[in-house]
Amino acid sequence: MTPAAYTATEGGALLVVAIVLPVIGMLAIFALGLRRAERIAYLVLPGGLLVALAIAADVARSGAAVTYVLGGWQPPLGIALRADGLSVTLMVLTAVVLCAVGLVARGSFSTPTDKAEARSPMVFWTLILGLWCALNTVFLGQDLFNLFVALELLTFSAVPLVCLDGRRETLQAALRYLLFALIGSVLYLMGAALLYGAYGTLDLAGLRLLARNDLATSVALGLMIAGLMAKAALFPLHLWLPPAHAGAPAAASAVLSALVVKAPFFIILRLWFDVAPQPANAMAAQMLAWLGIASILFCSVMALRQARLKLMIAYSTVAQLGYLFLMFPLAMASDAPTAWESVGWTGGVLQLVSHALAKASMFLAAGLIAEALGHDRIENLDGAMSVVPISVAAFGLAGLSLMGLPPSGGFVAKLMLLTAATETANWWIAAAILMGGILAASYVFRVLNRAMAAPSSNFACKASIPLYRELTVLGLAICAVVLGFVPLQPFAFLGIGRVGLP
Amino acid sequence: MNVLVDAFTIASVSAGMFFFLAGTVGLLRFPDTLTRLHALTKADNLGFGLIVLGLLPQSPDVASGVKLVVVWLLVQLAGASASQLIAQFASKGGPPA
Amino acid sequence: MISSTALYGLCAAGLVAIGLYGLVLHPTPLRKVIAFNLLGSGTFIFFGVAARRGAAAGLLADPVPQAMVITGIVVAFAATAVAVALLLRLAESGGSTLDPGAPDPQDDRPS
Amino acid sequence: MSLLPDFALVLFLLMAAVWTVAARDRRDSVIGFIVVGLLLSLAWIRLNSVDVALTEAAVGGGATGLLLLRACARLGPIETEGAHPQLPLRILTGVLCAVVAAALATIVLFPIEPAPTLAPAAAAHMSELGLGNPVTVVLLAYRAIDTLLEKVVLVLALIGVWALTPDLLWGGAPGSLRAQQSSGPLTFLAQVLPPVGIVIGVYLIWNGADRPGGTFQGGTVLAAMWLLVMMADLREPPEIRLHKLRQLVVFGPVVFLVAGFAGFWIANGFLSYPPDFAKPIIVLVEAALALSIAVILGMLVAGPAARAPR
Repeated sequence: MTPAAYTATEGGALLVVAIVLPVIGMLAIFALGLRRAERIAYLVLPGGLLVALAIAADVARSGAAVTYVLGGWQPPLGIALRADGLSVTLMVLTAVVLCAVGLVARGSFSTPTDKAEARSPMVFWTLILGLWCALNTVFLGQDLFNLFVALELLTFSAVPLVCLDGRRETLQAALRYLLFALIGSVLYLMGAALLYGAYGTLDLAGLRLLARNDLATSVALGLMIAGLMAKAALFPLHLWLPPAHAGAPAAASAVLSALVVKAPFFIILRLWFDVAPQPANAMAAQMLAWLGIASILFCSVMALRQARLKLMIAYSTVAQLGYLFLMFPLAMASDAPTAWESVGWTGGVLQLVSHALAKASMFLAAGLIAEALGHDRIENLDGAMSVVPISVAAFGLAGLSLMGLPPSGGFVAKLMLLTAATETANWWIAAAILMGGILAASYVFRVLNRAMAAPSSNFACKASIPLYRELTVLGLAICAVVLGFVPLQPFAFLGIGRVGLP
Repeated sequence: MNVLVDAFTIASVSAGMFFFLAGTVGLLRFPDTLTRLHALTKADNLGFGLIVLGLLPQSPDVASGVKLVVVWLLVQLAGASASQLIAQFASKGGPPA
Repeated sequence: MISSTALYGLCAAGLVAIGLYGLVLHPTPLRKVIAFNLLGSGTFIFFGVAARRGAAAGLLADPVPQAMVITGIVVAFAATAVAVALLLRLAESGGSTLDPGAPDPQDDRPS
Repeated sequence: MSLLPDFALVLFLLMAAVWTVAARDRRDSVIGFIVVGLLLSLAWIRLNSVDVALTEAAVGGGATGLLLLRACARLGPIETEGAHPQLPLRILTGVLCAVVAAALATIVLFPIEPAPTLAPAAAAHMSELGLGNPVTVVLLAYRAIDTLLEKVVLVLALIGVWALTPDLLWGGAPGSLRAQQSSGPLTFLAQVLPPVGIVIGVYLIWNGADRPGGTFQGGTVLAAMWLLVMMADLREPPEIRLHKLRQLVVFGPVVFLVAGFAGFWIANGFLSYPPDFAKPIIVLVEAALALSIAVILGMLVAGPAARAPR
């Protein structure tokens, strides 16, 4: 009945810092009302990055998960935090993306010098920090109710970012996003209630030992995964995403598309590989993959048909999220002894990371292009190359990752998924991956074609963009490309903390 | 002694229940807002008062008895204010649309 | 004979069905928010059922799910507050349903 | 026989819920929801969860009901009913909901025997901390991180509501909560009730360490008193730029964080309490949290700023 106790490891207190540091920053901005909200954020952002890197170094050095037991109360009564290879990968990713977004957002969300406090900077910086706390809690939490609270933190930080400019369409998008997110949360919570009723614990390690293959467990996991699918915008529950991600200011869109939708997917991974009794239902895995395929094909076509750059990128997000759901049947059907030693698993995680970097870069580039041109209609992008050449280049490099062309992280990720699909004879999945690549190429090149065209006679530049902002965006895109030089095999790092689990 | 106390409680609470019943019938049957309100508040005040009165001898210590009385007072205050407010709206031509 | 705890479990199932129906089908956001609260209440009662079934060690009900419900109720209130503020602001700006209005093709601002 | 009250309660609850969803008028629907809230708190008492019953009555029915009623009044006639969904969609949704309910009902009717529980584990360590209310112990000791993060959720919700302020009005005060016409009885109530209400709120917070009650319940009562005073127009809602207001909002979370970090030095780590001082620390944290909750709840109901700062 009692699962193996968690033993707190040496650097465990850092996990607490990773969660609490953004909270302290957020409360400080809110309460102190200093002349400039962003100054506190610029203290917290690099600090958080250092903490994430320190935890990653710790995990890499010891080759084992870092654990902390809060208040010394052992689960299932208390709550434990645990950073395994996958968690720290995502924590470092989050910190890198947020720091880059913070740099680029300086242009749009600085407090005016004549005011003590302005609405949008104060709201933007507090919510970004709230979001960071939520994401770190999602990655570290080992208790399903703790993860529920983290999901709610995520919702409450993400929704107001969508309607930061207060226009009617964005208010609508935010309300719709909120309702979808709430349905998702309540379904998740219902599943948690059923699991508690069946096992008397919500601790992941405990559930892994206890899980039976019965009605209550299946219904609970079904409800939870359905709720998380709504939050992760899997087809056909994706309707809220494009208007919300397109309506938010570019800096916020970058965070929403790159990171926020990944958190519910991460919890699905936890539920699927940690809680679901093995062998997990093969039919459910196939169904998730089919929905993923539908996402890829349908939303890529939708992206191709958009007139606005940001809406196009938002539809592309739904399509790229579809690839993540392909990994369930691939990881299960592989010959590898455990799921996380399979090519499909590594390909899926790599897709998650490279998409986050590429999409953040793409949204930020789109924001800079729109700032410089004063609009973001794809038809009238001509001249962008002459005004913001670095941003257009970043857009193109990030596009490589979405298309799955070398050299890019997306190329390796999609190749690994493709390899896994052919090895396990999932021909439909292989076909969808190839088709998705072609569609992505069409929508990316459509934009690049217009942007590289010579400017028309009445072309006017609306604003000049400081070089550091453009270089930051390019940096993110280069990160996505560099991922393309990793070897084509499962990474042991992603399996740290999983090998040896019962 | 105990029997007497219990009998008092039963009688008092039953009487209170009767007033509640009468008040509810009035609420459902009377024609307009003011008369309905009249039926409701009169019956509730008395009915609730009787129930608290009946429960007083059953309370284990003085503190819980005091709590019962405080509950009764608060309900009186809230009920009286609420019915005044409703009556005000009603006399000014029905609830705001 | 059915136990009273199971009876409340059935009640929770009923509340979930009613709330879910209203949440999916009501066209106006305020009614959706109300239905969400019903759905949430039903969910909380499942925790309550688990709590009462888990009565042990001199406690009338397992305190852990009770604490979770208290947290859940407060979070649901916060969600309602944000949703209400959003829909009031939306109503002030002239729209009230969730159907996105036809985007204005002349709108030059980046969306 | 003994099941009769439960049957009646469940029946009324479901009827009120159906009414809430089916009512044509949105005001009827809100009133139905408040009735559901009241019945739910009775149901929680029948489930032996008095702490939850108090929270449900205060937050679930009370504060949420007030919020929704105000929304009804503010929406006025602007909100037009959208197109009603087609019959096939209604049938499909109905079937889906029925399937979910049937699955849930089946699970509830065939529970695991003996029921798994953490009650013995929770009870085992209560004497170490010197507290008598197990729910408070779970909220502030065993699972304190959830409670801490949930306070952050409340602060974020407040920021989210304030974010809807038009730029020109940023820093100003929310609109007046006054009803259409000022009225004698409301003013009277707002003068008489708050002293009593504050005593009850403090009592609930203090009591929460050992008996049912606690931060949320007490904090909500305090918030209700403040809202009553604002609704009777005896006090205006404060401007959202005020430092004092902001500091009150973060006071509870900050005290909680400080207590949490103090655990590194005086006990076994974050959010752990030394056995001898556990109770005073927890009561202190609860009091600070209740104050912040009262302010946050009041400001959440008041809504975004509607007047320019003076």
